[in-house]
Amino acid sequence: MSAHDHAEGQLPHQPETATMEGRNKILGFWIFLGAETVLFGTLFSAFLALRHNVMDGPHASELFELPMVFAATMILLTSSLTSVFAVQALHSHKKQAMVGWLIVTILLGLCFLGLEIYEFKNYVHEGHGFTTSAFSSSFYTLVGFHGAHVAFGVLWIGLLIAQIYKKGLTVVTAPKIYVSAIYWHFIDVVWVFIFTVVYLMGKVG
Amino acid sequence: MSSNHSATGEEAKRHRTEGPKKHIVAFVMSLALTIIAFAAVAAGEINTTFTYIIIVGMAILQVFVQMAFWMHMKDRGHVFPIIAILTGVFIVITMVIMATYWVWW
Amino acid sequence: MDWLTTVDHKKIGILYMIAGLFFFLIGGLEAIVIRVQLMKPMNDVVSGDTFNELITMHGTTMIFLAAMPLLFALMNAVIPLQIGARDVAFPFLNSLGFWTFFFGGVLLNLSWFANAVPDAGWTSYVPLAGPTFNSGHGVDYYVIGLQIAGIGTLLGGINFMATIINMRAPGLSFMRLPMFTWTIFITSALIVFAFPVLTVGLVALMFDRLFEANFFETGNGGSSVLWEHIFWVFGHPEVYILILPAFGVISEVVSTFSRKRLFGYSSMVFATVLIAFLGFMVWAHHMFTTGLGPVANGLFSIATMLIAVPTGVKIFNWLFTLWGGSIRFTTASLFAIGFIPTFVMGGVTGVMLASAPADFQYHDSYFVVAHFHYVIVGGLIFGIFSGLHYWWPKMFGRMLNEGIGKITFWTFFTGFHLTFFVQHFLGLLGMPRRVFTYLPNQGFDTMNMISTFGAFFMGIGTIAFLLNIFITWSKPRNAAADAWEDGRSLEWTIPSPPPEYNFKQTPLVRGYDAWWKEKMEGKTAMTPAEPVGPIHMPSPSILPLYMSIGLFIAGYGFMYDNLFVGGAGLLITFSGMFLRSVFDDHGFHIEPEDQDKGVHA
Amino acid sequence: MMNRWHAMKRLLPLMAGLMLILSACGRKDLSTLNPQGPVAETQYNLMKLSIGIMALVVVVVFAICIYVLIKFRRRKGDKTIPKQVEGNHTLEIIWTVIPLVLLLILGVPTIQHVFGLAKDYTNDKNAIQVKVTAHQYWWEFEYTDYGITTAQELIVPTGKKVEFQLASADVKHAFWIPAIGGKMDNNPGVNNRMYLEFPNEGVFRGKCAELCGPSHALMDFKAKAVSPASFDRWIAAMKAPAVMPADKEIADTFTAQCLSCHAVGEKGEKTAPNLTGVGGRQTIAGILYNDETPIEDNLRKWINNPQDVKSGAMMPSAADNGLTPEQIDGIAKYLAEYKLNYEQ
Ligand code: HEA
Ligand code: HEA
Ligand SMILES: [Cu+2]
Repeated sequence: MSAHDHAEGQLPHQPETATMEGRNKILGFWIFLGAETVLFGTLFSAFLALRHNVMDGPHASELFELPMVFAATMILLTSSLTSVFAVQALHSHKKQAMVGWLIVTILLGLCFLGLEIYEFKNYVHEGHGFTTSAFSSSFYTLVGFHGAHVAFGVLWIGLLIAQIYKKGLTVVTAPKIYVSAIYWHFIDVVWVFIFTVVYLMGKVG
Repeated sequence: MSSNHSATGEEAKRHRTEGPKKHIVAFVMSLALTIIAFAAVAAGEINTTFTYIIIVGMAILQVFVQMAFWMHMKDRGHVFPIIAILTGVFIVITMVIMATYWVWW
Repeated sequence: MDWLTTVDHKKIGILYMIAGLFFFLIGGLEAIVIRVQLMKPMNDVVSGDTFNELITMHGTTMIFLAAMPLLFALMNAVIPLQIGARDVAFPFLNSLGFWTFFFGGVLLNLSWFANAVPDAGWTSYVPLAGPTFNSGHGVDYYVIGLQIAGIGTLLGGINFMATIINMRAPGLSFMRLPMFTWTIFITSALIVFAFPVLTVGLVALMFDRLFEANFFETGNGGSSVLWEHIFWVFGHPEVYILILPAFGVISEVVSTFSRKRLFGYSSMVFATVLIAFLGFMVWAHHMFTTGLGPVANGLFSIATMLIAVPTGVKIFNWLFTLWGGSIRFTTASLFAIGFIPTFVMGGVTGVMLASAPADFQYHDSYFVVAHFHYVIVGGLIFGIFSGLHYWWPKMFGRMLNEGIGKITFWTFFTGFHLTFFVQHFLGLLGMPRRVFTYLPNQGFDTMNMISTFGAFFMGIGTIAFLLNIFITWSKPRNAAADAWEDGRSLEWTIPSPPPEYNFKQTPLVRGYDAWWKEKMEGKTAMTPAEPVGPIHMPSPSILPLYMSIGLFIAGYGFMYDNLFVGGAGLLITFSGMFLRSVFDDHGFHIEPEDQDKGVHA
Repeated sequence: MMNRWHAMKRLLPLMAGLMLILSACGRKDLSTLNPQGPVAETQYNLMKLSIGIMALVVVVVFAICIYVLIKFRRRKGDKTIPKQVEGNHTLEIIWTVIPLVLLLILGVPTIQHVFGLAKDYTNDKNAIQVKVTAHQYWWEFEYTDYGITTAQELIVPTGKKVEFQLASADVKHAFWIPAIGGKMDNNPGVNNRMYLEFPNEGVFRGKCAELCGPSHALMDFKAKAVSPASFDRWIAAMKAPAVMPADKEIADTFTAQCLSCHAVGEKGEKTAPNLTGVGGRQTIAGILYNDETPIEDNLRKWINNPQDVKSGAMMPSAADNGLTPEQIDGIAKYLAEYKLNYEQ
């Protein structure tokens, strides 16, 4: 396993699956995403069960500001596209381009987080605090879990960028990049449902 | 497990030259689906059940698009990922039914 | 020190076993106290509060900290060997999984010393477990302890799924996998898909308790029924997580000791998958009296009953494996053979419970207690005992003493039936479960006495098992590779205990029952699938222990509202993750000339 | 083979006999095996059917098991290798289809009774409507059509459907009268409902069947079925003005200390059990039997320190209430004599 000595040109064209470790990592990660599906599914179920119980707080249809959420959705979608570009760069062994796309991805992720925090602040202001009602608790838990995933993704990809600089693109680092990209898409997919189930359906009533 | 990483040179070439085109198409499709859903709600005139169907339908379509293209699930060697996700989805569906029907009966 | 840093699946298996047995003794001791309290009417050995703490800790400890780790012990000790692998897919995660489970369990049990013990039953129904009616720290221990232990379990599940998919020896296709490996594969899948549900439930309960959220606070729009759903969506698959590996053990043991191929292998595989699948659609049979209405009750009744069919397929396949065989009665096979009728008795009472209108009578009575101890103790614990006796030589290189083993079996077996058979009738005569005492003259007295008496017998059986371990420990390590002589799968082709790298050369598998097939063709070893060469091994690491201690500290911090300590704990864990990510593990190689050194050490 | 079946034939009646003996025992007012009403009867029939099916399954499995173990044990030194059988399709079909048929036999009545027992009599004029509110360790019964409330002892007329609304004032409980019918949960937040019928007069034991705290084991109640005429008299007696202690001082103490939570007749509050006619009940606090110990002793014991009887009970002790021994005696005597005369 002398991965470090590989010149970039000698990397196999899909370096992420070149080693047993790499293949294990990707498979294991997919299984983990299966578990995450159920995790978010449960949070969604809890939210669906409780979403009409607003007590004294505002109702979803009064609360949500769709345009801002729509903007956040667009940002996250775009970041998913940039992360897929990073993987393409990985496959053609263009280290610089890959790092570039990854940086764009985490910047977009940060924008998304910023918007979300701003949004939460507004809601709290309007009397929709974490402890207001069952609706509010389940709302913040679901959306907050997603936000925490985004934040974790940003940190993780950031760390990977640093590793790429230090260690180069190798059969050890490639699976990590690939897996983080899948993670990022997964978060995006979850958001599609949050946007639909929490915000759009909330607005409809 | 036979792994297909030892692809022929030809395949490798095809892969390497594969441009960003299909991903941009997927992106545009995702955008369109989001906007349709958004518009259905913003319009606010359609009846509620119908709106629900539209927006949930758009979300499901979009997930297919993203999983297939961006998460490479349409590529070879993704049998177990597909099983993993589908099993998860199956359980989620039972739970959502539970949450919508049986928590408040 | 070696043991704290090991990433070797065989050693981790042993760690799981020691921890699991330890918690089994604790849970068993709690059971004994429960039984002593219930020995006679209006007894006052313990108070109502203490009793509720005892049953909660007994149920929780037994299920999460004894039964599951003992299964993980078998899985770790055996699966890589059965599939001809040098290790699991993620050795590091394997070790992390063990340590998180262990510290979660320790945290839960420290509640006894903090004098704040969870007391709302192992099901922790709200609002009894919620902040309004349970303001002490007791349930916090439950929530946080299980959360941490649950991470370990989930990691284990992912690891074994990936291992079985990716690490099989050449030629070992899915339909050639030994039955135990199959059941572990399906069990791991159940873990992967069921544990996240528990995670969310526990998070929600934790938020309610620590941060004043309102998931289950009925006064603020929360729903107590939601908790029941979440708990049982997890909880029912959990019982199959427990029993499927036992099914696997029984399949191996029955087949080995009757010298016969497992009858109906492919239908066994199919039945396993079907049980797991149906297992996700029956959870509401624990909630027939919650008031979900006749439609839900009817649906869930029928779905539940259907599970009897694939399970029956298994039972009859075992019986017909024995049929026409040449059955040898070792301790392992006695436990396996004792399992079959006992589990059937537990299974059929399950089907009785599945009939919703009748369950209105059975529910929360001792009938249910009898049902689940029949399937859990008579099923799962028998299976674990069977597996431990069977694979003991493989794990430790020594045989357990058969004489003491038989004493273990007969005392445990009789004690078991004495304890739990009468409980069916207690339930039918109107005795609710989870009662710390009962009034005299209700017709409960004699049967409770018998039940308590039986529990002591089980205690003696357990002690006999421990004695067996201690007595044989001083014996030389001389078990043969194929210790029972009739071994059928790959683990019996390598020395007992196996060398660090398991297989010097990865074996080539040419059919189902790989080793048996070679033996029948007169071979004395497997055909290798690769030349002798240097073997790559992962390096040991202290990080799993370090990260788990971090979670442990964090748990304590959050529980006692000390965000500083909580944050520090999380920081420890994250720093461990950081180090793991940044410093690549290049492992080391064992060169061919060193491969025979230290074997059988 | 033949004589094994003989052995089986001898075993079967033995087992049946065992069942009979066991089902014969059990208290008439408590056991589910001794049903005293149509609901429990239905459930009992279903139980019998399922026990029959299960006994059949168990017997078959045991028989094969015993046969195999005797016939196919390994003799000493036996080195032969048995034939390695892969499977057998006919057999596999048999043990898939037969269980399915057995389940069908159980499944049909199950579905039938699931819907049958869920019948709603809320709007039935002839049914008695009772709202059952479970509290930590005691039961409140409110007769919504009559505007009266009692506690711990449910009084119902024979021959009528009784429709229960099940509610909880705190945690989850479950309402269960084994001899009359199965249980149903009292969920906080949402109400459940179920109906029962009491064809025979008598007092039946009721239990809480859901863990509700340290004294869950002691949360018993009684269901007393009386003739319709007696029931009407009981309703009238409950509506009559409260009987207060004759002694003025005791009456004042009782009003000040007890009626701040309890009620008698039209007086008092609803946060603790209604005491109207408490002297006529079978038990104090649901578990102190007045036919075993004199009722006054039971009352004194309870008033003195409820925690000794039911730990976690909400009622303050006599010391906390500032009651002197004389006052306790006076109140106990008054309550012991407070009977409603409705059974003739
Ligand atoms: C290892 C654990 C385990 C296993 C394997 C099972 C197996 C089954 N369980 Fe059990 N169960 C528990 C553990 C387990 N259970 C626990 C812990 C609880 C209580 C939790 C609590 O409240 O604390 C519980 C409670 C429980 C209830 C809720 C009772 C109540 O609270 O009111 C029900 C109801 O349907 C039920 C049903 C079943 C059924 C139908 C099976 C089936 O899988 C059984 C299938 C097997 C057979 C049927 C035998 C073999 C088959 C044949 C020989 C074929 C022919 C048979 C027929 C035609 C019948 N179980
Ligand atoms: C894997 C699961 C498992 C196992 C193995 C057991 C094993 C046993 N259980 Fe358990 N039980 C549960 C899971 C399990 N149980 C669950 C989930 C509940 C429900 C809890 C709830 O209601 O919330 C329950 C409830 C429960 C009750 C009902 C309590 C109630 O409702 O009030 C009873 C009562 O008899 C009981 C008894 C026993 C007994 C006698 C054993 C015996 O088999 C134990 C045998 C083992 C021993 C006897 C060990 C002896 C060890 C020694 C003697 C060594 C001495 C000690 C040291 C040196 C430290 N259990
Ligand atoms: Cu279940």
